[in-house]
Amino acid sequence: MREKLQIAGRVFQSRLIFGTGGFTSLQTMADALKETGAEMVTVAMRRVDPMAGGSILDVIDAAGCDILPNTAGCFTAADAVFTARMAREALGTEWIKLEVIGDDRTLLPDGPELLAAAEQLVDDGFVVLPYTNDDPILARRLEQVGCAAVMPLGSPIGSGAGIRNPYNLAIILENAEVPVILDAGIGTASDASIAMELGCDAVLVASAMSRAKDPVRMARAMRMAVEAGRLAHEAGRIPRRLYAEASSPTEGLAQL
Amino acid sequence: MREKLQIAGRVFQSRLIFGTGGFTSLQTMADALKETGAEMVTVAMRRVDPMAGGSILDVIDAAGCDILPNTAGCFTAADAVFTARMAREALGTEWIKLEVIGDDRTLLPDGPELLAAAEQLVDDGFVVLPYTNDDPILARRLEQVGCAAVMPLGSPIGSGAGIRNPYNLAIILENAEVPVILDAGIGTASDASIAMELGCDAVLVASAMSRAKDPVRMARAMRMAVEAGRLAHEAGRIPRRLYAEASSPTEGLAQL
Amino acid sequence: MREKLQIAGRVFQSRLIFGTGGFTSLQTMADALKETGAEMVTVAMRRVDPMAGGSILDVIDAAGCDILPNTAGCFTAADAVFTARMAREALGTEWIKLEVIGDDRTLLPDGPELLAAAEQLVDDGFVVLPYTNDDPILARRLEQVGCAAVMPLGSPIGSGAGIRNPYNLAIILENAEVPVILDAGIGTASDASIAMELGCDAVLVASAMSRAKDPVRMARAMRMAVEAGRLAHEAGRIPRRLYAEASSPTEGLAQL
Amino acid sequence: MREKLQIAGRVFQSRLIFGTGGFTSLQTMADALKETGAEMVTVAMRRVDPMAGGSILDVIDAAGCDILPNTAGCFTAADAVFTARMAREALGTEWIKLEVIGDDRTLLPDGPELLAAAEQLVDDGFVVLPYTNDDPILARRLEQVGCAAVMPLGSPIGSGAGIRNPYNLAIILENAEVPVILDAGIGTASDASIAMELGCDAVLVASAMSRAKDPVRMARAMRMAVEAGRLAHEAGRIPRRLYAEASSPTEGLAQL
Amino acid sequence: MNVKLNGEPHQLAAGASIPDLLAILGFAAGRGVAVAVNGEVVPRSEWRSFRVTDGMQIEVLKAVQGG
Amino acid sequence: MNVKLNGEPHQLAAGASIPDLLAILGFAAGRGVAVAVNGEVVPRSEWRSFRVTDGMQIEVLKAVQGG
Amino acid sequence: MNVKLNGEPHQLAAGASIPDLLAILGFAAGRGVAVAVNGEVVPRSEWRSFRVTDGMQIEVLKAVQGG
Amino acid sequence: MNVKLNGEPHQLAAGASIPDLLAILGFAAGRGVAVAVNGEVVPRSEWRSFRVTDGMQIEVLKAVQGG
Repeated sequence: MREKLQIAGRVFQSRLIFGTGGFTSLQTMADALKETGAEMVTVAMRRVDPMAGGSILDVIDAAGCDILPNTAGCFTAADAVFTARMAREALGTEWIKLEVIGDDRTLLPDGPELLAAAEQLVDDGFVVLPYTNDDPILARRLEQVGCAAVMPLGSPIGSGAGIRNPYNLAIILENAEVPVILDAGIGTASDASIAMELGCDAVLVASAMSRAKDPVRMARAMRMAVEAGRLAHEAGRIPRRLYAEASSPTEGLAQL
Repeated sequence: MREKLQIAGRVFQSRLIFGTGGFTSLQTMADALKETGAEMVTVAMRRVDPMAGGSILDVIDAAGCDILPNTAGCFTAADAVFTARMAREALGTEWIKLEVIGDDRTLLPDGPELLAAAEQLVDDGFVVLPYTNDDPILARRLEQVGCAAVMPLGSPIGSGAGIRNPYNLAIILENAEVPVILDAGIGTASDASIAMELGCDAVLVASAMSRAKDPVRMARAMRMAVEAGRLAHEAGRIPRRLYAEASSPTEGLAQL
Repeated sequence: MREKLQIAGRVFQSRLIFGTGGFTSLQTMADALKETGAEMVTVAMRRVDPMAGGSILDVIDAAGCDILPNTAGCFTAADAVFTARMAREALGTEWIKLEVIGDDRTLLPDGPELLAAAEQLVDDGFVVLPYTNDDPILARRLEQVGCAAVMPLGSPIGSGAGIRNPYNLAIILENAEVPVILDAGIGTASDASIAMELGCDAVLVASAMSRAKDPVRMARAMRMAVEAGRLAHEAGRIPRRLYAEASSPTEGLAQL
Repeated sequence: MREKLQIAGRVFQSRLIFGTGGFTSLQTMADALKETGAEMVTVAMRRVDPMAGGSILDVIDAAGCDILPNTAGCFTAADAVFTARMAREALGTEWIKLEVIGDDRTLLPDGPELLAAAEQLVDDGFVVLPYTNDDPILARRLEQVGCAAVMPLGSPIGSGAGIRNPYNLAIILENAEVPVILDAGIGTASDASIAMELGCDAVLVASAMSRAKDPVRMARAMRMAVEAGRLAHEAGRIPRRLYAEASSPTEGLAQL
Repeated sequence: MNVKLNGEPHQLAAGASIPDLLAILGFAAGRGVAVAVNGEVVPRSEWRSFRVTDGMQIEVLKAVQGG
Repeated sequence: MNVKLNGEPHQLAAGASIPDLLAILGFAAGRGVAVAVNGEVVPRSEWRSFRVTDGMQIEVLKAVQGG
Repeated sequence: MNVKLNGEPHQLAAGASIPDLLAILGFAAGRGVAVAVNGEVVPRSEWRSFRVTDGMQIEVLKAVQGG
Repeated sequence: MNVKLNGEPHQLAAGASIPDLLAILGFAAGRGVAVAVNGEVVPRSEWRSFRVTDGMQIEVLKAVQGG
């Protein structure tokens, strides 16, 4: 029996969380979503636009996925808390992917603001999944204030740079008692496998699919990469060596 | 329509070549082989041992796979040519995975001996797949003497160190006109994905499966990792950036 | 004319700041200090111990160096502020290397506590040099509250793991308007060179010298490595290429 | 007493060998040479050009350096042997830096041709220093045929990509009984330090200096980097750890 | 009376309710949207009874692609 | 009277001053040390006039290798 | 007569054939094996007719796990 | 007679010696150069005595920046 992903008591078959940013059409997004087999989809909150056609909610409902609103674009704890409350009212879920960023160019989390927002939202009854730095101390403090998971980055959002500091991630993984979900930085399939091999409980993927030349094909790659990485983690890899380790018998060689 | 792997005119559905070294039982090997979906299996040649029970050939036949004999354990061109001829006689195939190594500790190829053996075997009508260094010049010379593919290493056999010099591999891939099969060094699933993402046509995996704590589970991981890496290669990954690239709309933010 | 290091209006000839932790004797420390040519030396504050022989202050005075007290061992802003005030009273300097760590095993900075302490100490008239994470957002916030420099880590204190995330460091360097001093993680000479080549204004070295087999020799290596790295940074390195760039004339070759 | 570099019985104070390619003027080259403190300078052989002004020999003589002719530009053993003999006749030295490359784009060594040329030149009484791949087997075979040193590359000539496969270099260093000189690939000071820290006996530097924005300053950086790396190698670095190692006393902390 | 609706000035008849505002935005149904007045969320249950008054800052948000 | 000096209990005669405490620690001169009472730094200028009273928590710190 | 069979000395009756050797090794069928005499492969088609003579070095190889 | 000198055709008077060739190239002194005729090095000691004949391929090399 393989262990399943559990967040705040909810069980997931899939360890891939689907990010919706960057898809050029809802149809492409829907096709990609189908390929990933994801069960949870994150969305941003913005002002209603009378011009905007189509509803992302219909797509997510049709796919039978849970919705995970996020606070993308918020720079302060106050903005993030307000946005989370609006999302709860609009979408009828206490779950929130909490993002509080420090600037527009790096989109990196602002630790102190993030921690303050997490604390308020937990008190307010939210199931908080914070997008955080690869900072083991911040990750633990987020866990201590009651976050349901921690979502450290591999590298900046959309950078496609993979996991720049696997050591920090390893330290977070060694010490976390809530699920660790790699968020941001995945650029291609092997990045997702590496995250899972390191022991992450899940990964969130958006730009790597939505901005790939063929988003639907990359979505399929991601589903397999997450599964491959998880299986490899469970299977127990061989150690790394400087020298070789013969895979052929050293006995029974012919003599000329 | 996705392009298939073709070596010497033979078409393969699977891009994973199965190495048999290191499995603790034929049953485990058979189960792992089934999981990988491999269509070609490599075997070594050794003196018959009246005591040895079970036949690896039965397992490979039962799995409906092609057999690819190798010259593992040979240190000179002469040994390798002799072993290849014995394999052809014993197994009725012209295909040979050519290995000529330089020492027991690194099991690294001996370039000059390898090139000499390849030349003789091609003249002798063999379909030669040489296990070679990650040396772009040697790879081209092997191609020039008529090898059907080149099999550069990622790192020493059984080291599980992955692809230590992806730059050399990239140069080989840019210039090769025969299939490039990564041989040796794969330690876990993501290593196989990375090889495929770089553009390799296939990978050979042995120790990473046979010596894993759970060989059958790792075999399944490898099948998915190879497929994920190939799909990602076809799908066209996003570029790597130092900074972020927003995945959320920068318009329509609420004002508090 | 080469630009000199300036912190809070004070000019330094040397770009190496000397950490005193881990030396097995004051004599070895004094010899190492001499080799580095450092002009600033950091010290911790602890309860006076009637048994302890020798005074580190005498060694630093004899070497003609400035003293930079630190708050090593503090886990809260309150502890750090108290320790900084005690240091100012004991040593008669407003300069403080601010450390507020999150736990004993990683010794990584606690961002929110660090920021709170920095703010109080700046208000209290201190020249604050905070030991911080490789977090570009936290670095900017520390600069905004008036820190005289930022001291991002390369990797955990004493880990000798070098600069684990040069990308974050590059982002900090691109955006900082105060000196950036690499603190923690240097394991050997090349780590110090790399930090300077990336554009750091200075490096702090302690364990890499004090725990080396030959601390005095390593101290000399560090002095040269910092200077070499700085010179290379000023000299403007060649770009990295995948392929070669001939260094020999391609004309005038002999014809056999 | 520090051990000195010895090649074929000749003792060198400096562990930097000076490559002359790419300098835009003999004067700049002369100034850079002075900064490096190098004692051996390598030159290529080309057809005399009546138009060419100035003599590189005068510069090298004036600097009191030994001359090390090379066979840059040769693609076959025959070309290289001919060029070596011409160099011996022209310059009156048996020393030859042997280069036999496989193509113009990578300038990577052609192993089999290189080995053949080395064998002939050793028989012909030359002191052979072969520019080779980072291939431990080829390095050993070159040593076995009597080369006075081996000169593995870090990465392609002029690529400035540093040491792409430090593992292969480590294996070469563990097994070599002749001096190992890193040749090709150095891009900046830290690359030279890393080579020396790994245990190389010397490094050859050309393009990293000659093509730097400020060649003379980079030359000075290289001298210090080589010395820093060597000192660090001798001093015995601390081990790399995942976690921290406190450099401050954990006793005697104040209690608030 | 004048209000700011998602940053844009609008003239409304006195006594307008939240559904009236949503109609303006073409979201009469109001599925999947949330409304805040002067920074405070107005629960869906109060939409009909809530009376918009002069000078109010109203935000109407919905889920979109992002994150 | 009883005080805690760097975490250790000490008995002192009434009216003891900071220099008296430093003497106990063998730091009469007090060069390079700082003193805090109940978490507040006592400036060197007040050492002579300051009177230690029963139950005080006193910390005396100095510079050591570290960091 | 005496031969070396896979490195081991064996005594054989005169006129032994390859199948006789294989029988010794318990591989009468000889499926998936190859035979070399003094470094030269003996094609399966010649196994019956081939006569082993005194002092021959015989190698009999088969496929095993490896590589 | 006609020779190829460093790849260029040259007309020479019969009986020309190596120094004559070097003069053509402006290297009368010939310091730091080596000469090969038809792929064979001509030792400096034989330069004066060596006679160039029709059709010879002559290479004259010197040290330059490179490598």
